[in-house]
Amino acid sequence: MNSGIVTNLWLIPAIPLAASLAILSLANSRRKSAAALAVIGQVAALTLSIVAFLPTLETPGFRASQNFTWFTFGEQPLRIGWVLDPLAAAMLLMIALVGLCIFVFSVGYMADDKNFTRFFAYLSFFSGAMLGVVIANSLLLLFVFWELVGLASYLLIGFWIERPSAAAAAKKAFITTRIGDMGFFLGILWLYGHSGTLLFYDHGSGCLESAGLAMLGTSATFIALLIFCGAVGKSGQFPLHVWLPDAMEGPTPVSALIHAATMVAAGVFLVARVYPLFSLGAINGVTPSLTVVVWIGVTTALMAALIAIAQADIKRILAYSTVSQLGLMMVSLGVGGVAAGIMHLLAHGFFKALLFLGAGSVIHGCHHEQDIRKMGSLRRLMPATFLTYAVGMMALSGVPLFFSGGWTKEEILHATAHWPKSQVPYYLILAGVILTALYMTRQIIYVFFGKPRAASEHAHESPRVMTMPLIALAFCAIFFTVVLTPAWPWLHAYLTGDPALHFDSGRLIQPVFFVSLVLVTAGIGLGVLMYRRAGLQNQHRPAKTDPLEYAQPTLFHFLENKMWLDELYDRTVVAFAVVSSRVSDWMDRYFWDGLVRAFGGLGQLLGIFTTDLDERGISAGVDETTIGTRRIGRVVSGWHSGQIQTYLGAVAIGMLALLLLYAWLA
Amino acid sequence: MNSVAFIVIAIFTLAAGLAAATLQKLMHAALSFAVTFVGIAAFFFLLGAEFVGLVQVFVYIGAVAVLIVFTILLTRRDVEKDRMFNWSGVVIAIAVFGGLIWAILKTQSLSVAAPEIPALTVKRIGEVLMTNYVWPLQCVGLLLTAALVGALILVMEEKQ
Amino acid sequence: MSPTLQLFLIVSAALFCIGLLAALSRRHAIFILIGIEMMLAGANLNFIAFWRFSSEPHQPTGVMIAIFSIAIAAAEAAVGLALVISVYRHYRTTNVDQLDQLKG
Amino acid sequence: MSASLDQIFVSGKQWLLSWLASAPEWVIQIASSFINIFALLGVFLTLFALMSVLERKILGRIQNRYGPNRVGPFGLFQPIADGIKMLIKEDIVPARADKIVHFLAPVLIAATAILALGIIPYGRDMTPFTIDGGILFFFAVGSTTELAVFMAGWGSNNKFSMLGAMRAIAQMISYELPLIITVLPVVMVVGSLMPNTIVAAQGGYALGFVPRWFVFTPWGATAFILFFVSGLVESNRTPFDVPEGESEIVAGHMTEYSGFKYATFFMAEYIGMFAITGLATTLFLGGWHAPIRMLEFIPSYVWFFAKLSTLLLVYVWLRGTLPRTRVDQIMNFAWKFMLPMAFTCIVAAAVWHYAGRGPAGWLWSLAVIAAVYFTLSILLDTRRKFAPRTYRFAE
Repeated sequence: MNSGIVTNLWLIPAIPLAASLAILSLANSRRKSAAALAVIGQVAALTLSIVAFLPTLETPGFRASQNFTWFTFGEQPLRIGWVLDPLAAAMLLMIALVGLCIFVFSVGYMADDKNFTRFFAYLSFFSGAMLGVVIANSLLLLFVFWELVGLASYLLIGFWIERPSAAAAAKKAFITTRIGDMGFFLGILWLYGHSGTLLFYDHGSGCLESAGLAMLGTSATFIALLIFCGAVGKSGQFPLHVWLPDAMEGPTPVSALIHAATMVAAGVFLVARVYPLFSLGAINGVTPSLTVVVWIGVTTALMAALIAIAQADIKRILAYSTVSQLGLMMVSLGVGGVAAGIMHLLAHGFFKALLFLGAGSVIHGCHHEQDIRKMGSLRRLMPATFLTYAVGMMALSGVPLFFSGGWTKEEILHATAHWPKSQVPYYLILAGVILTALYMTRQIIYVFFGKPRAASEHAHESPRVMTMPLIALAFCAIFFTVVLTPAWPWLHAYLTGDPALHFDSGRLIQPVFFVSLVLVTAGIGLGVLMYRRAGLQNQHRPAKTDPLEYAQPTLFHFLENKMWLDELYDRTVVAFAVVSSRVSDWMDRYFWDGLVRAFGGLGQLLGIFTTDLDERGISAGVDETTIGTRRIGRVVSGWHSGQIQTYLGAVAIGMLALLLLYAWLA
Repeated sequence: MNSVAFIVIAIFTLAAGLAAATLQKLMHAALSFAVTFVGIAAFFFLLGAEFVGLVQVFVYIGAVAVLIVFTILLTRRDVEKDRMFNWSGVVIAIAVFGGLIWAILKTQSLSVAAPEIPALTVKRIGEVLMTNYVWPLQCVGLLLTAALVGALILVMEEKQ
Repeated sequence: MSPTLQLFLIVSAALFCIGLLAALSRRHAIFILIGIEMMLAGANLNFIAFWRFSSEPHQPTGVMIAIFSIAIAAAEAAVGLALVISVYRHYRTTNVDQLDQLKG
Repeated sequence: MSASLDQIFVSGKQWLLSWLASAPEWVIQIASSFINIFALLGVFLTLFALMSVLERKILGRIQNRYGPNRVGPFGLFQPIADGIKMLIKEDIVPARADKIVHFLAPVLIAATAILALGIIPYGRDMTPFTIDGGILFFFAVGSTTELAVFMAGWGSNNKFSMLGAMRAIAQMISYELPLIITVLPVVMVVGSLMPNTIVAAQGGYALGFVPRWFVFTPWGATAFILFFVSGLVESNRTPFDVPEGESEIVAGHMTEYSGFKYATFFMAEYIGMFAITGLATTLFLGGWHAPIRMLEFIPSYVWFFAKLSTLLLVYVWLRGTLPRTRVDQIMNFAWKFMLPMAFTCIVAAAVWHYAGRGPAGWLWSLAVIAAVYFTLSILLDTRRKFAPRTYRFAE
């Protein structure tokens, strides 16, 4: 009894993908058609997403899937399908909406680029693939779209292919995530081996339903961890986070869409999607796999927040902030707050896209300067950008009450505080919250306050097509709050399928609210204290010394260089690869080559014998034949007059001769 | 079948054919060629293969004859009249004709009268063409496409 | 009295030989094409006549072959005439006697 | 009463044939054919005469002047006067002309034009010659016209004649493709090449009042318009009259003809026009079927000729309205627009058939046609082609 939208859910990813193909087939000069096609495709996807959202609103805990056989190998039918439940519907809506804002923004941001049409083709392609990830009801289908998303990310990071750094970043992103995907794929194989199905929900026999889970037993832990590898890679979790900051080489709308709002969220989404695997056999809500998730998340969150403090590139700060927030979401999932994690994911999608687009607007306004130390005083020159950016900053820092980020962060804190296994993550996350507020304050002060410096003297406000999406996203970031508060936890109820939902103002203020308030105030206050002078000094020149660098140069350099992790990987993983390839090279050159040479020598010896035989015995006979043939040829070539009618006559005579021969024989 | 019609058509066709083969002016020969094919189409009508007759007129008069006259027009600077005549060809042609006639007359089983047959409708031809002969049909389609492209490329002006 | 198969065959043999005559004895390339077309038409007449006089007239094999042969003849005429034109462009002649560069 | 009025011509012919009831079979057949031929010639030569004077009068009205109004009532006897003038003119044959070809061209062109009329059903049971492949016959005969035009051009041994003939043949060959291909959807849907069957298939009413004429389906309407335009080109009418544009090449392939031969060409052109509009009526406008059930008492042939006259009126109207197109525009239009659209009609008809021939099929085929139409209009981008004109002068 699937409703029409479930049967036709495939249209949502198919429309942007088709739009992408259509754009690719356009000529390079047809910019307007390309942009129009992409935006129309996205609007269509958004409309369908809203249509898909409606049935999940009506029935709490709605879940419907549509499965069919893709192909059969041997006797095993491989089935794929799509599923519609609150998780998918909410993600669809968020991705389509944020995507639309970013598409519109890109029309302005990329206006001068010569590969404008290609850009929109890639964007549409990405959007389609990401929507596909969300609706997939089969681990295999999810993996396919997952890889398509990876491909789109690769293409877009390396969009300015003529820059060597962009090409290198694209390669790095692709290879690093591939390491995680290897684990993911192994997990898929293992799961298939045990349960015989890759469908999530299949009327009771899917791998996430009780019957399928029962077949897994203890191996569920390992499968979950392998799948988590994929999530680690895609969501930039420690130790595979190194690609995400480098991915900022792509155009800023790409960073906003892929590396902040949607694609990196795919890892979190994946964990949430296969959560039953992680929580199988949980005692008091704790399983080994979930514990791993928590610790990885905590490490990532804290480490990235620390690094962000010492960065100077406006996009890199946001990139590390993204890594940190993703870590936070992982923690939330790990401690059992699935709904909280997803809520934070959705809220984060809006305000991080907002921040990135704001950064894009700043970069656009400052003539492609990305160093925050060269900016300043932009609040007067770019008021719309400043206001929306400030909203995004507040939401990210977790300022309570009016900003969506505050409430979701509170939920996560609440969930983490009640983790039975250890209290350490809770305190580490509290530190992370302070750090977040700190580095965001630092960034805002550098960019928007103080005196104008080198890059910001001739800054200008961005065109309407770029500010409108910013304003739209800012509204989302604020009004999203309405469905998040504990007083009326509509989104929480929606995600968990809890029908009992009523308004209770008494729940609005909880102990953790004050903790959060204190922490954020502390972070922002500390930031203002530390950096209030930074913005004022060195007019017309880049701010030279960071206050933290001044106070703790060693620590600052440690953080500025990303805790030397890239270098560590260079010395260990890359070095190992280089050494092993040298060894293989040596083997190839000397050992295998020697064998080949030995055989070759044998062949040469044989050749010497046969040559002798050939020259003496066979050649003489062949020579005679050749001479004879040449003589005959000379005679026959005389008949070959080149006159077509002679040939035709010969054919006719031949035909007559055949006729006579036949008559004579018959 | 009417023997009067047969005789009239045969004389008409063969006379036009001979004219096409022997007339001096190329254009006259080409037009006689068209007339010959009208005659052959008439034979097809007489034999009850109306569809083939119509196709014959359509293809030969409408397309091939026009092509030929166009070619004559385009190569006009050359000889408009072709006086040279190769008598050895005549001898060979007559010899082949003699051989064929001898073979036809010698075969006794050929002097049969036509049986009564049901009319061959276009529908029937269409059915057969789309079932038993569908692959030859596709091949002919491919061949015609190839010929079209090939002819175009051959005649295209080479760019300086 | 109605004509027998033999008469049709004689007519088609005559057509064939007239075509052969045109193809063999005329010097202009277009005559060769005309001759070939006539030979093909003679063969077609044969096919149709054999179908008409066969004992299984519900199988229109002869008609089918005639239709295909008309299609092929059309293709041949198109390519042949294109060749004549391009030869004329290169050598300024359509006299086949002068086109003998492929002699042995 | 109305039934007997409907069949009045059929019964008249049978009455005539009953005089020969005792004659052998073949005599009756030949007599029947002759009656058909004379009836056809009588009707269409009268129509030609009427048409020629009416065209001049309508054109006159369009150009705000009186047409011919001196000979007979309202100038209706003008064609007789014209005929007499043509007949007594001197018949000039150029000295260097190819005399045989020059003579045969008008004969051939008139013969083929009249032959094509033979297969059209003019009313219920009123098809002069019922041939299994009637539509194919029409086109086979029609394609012979090109040869006749060429003969006229070549035989005159005149540059204007030859150029005119080349132009005529080029555009006729180009538009013959869309002309034939637009007929294919009708043939596909009906499943027959016989005009009678095609007309019969268009009888009856959908929803009780819309006649089942093919012009009322999306593919039929598109095919009809394409067919009509191709028909305009095939009969060398404005706006596609470059082969005989007076201001450019005198009278095209007819330049060297005078007197009765010229009249023959003129007549052949009009008869060709009648044939092509008659076929359009048969294929798309329901032939002799009445448009409304209530009007079915009016005899079928009246309906046929009413539709024919309407189409002819449109021909005249177009001639009075549109300017002449350039040769390259005509060719581009044929190959880049008409041909793809014609193929689309086939697809649309197939879609219509497989979607059940109902409203759903109607909408689907409309969607197919609209999609191709808009794609073509984007791809062709005519605005760019109509950039300010540049002139090149002889160097």
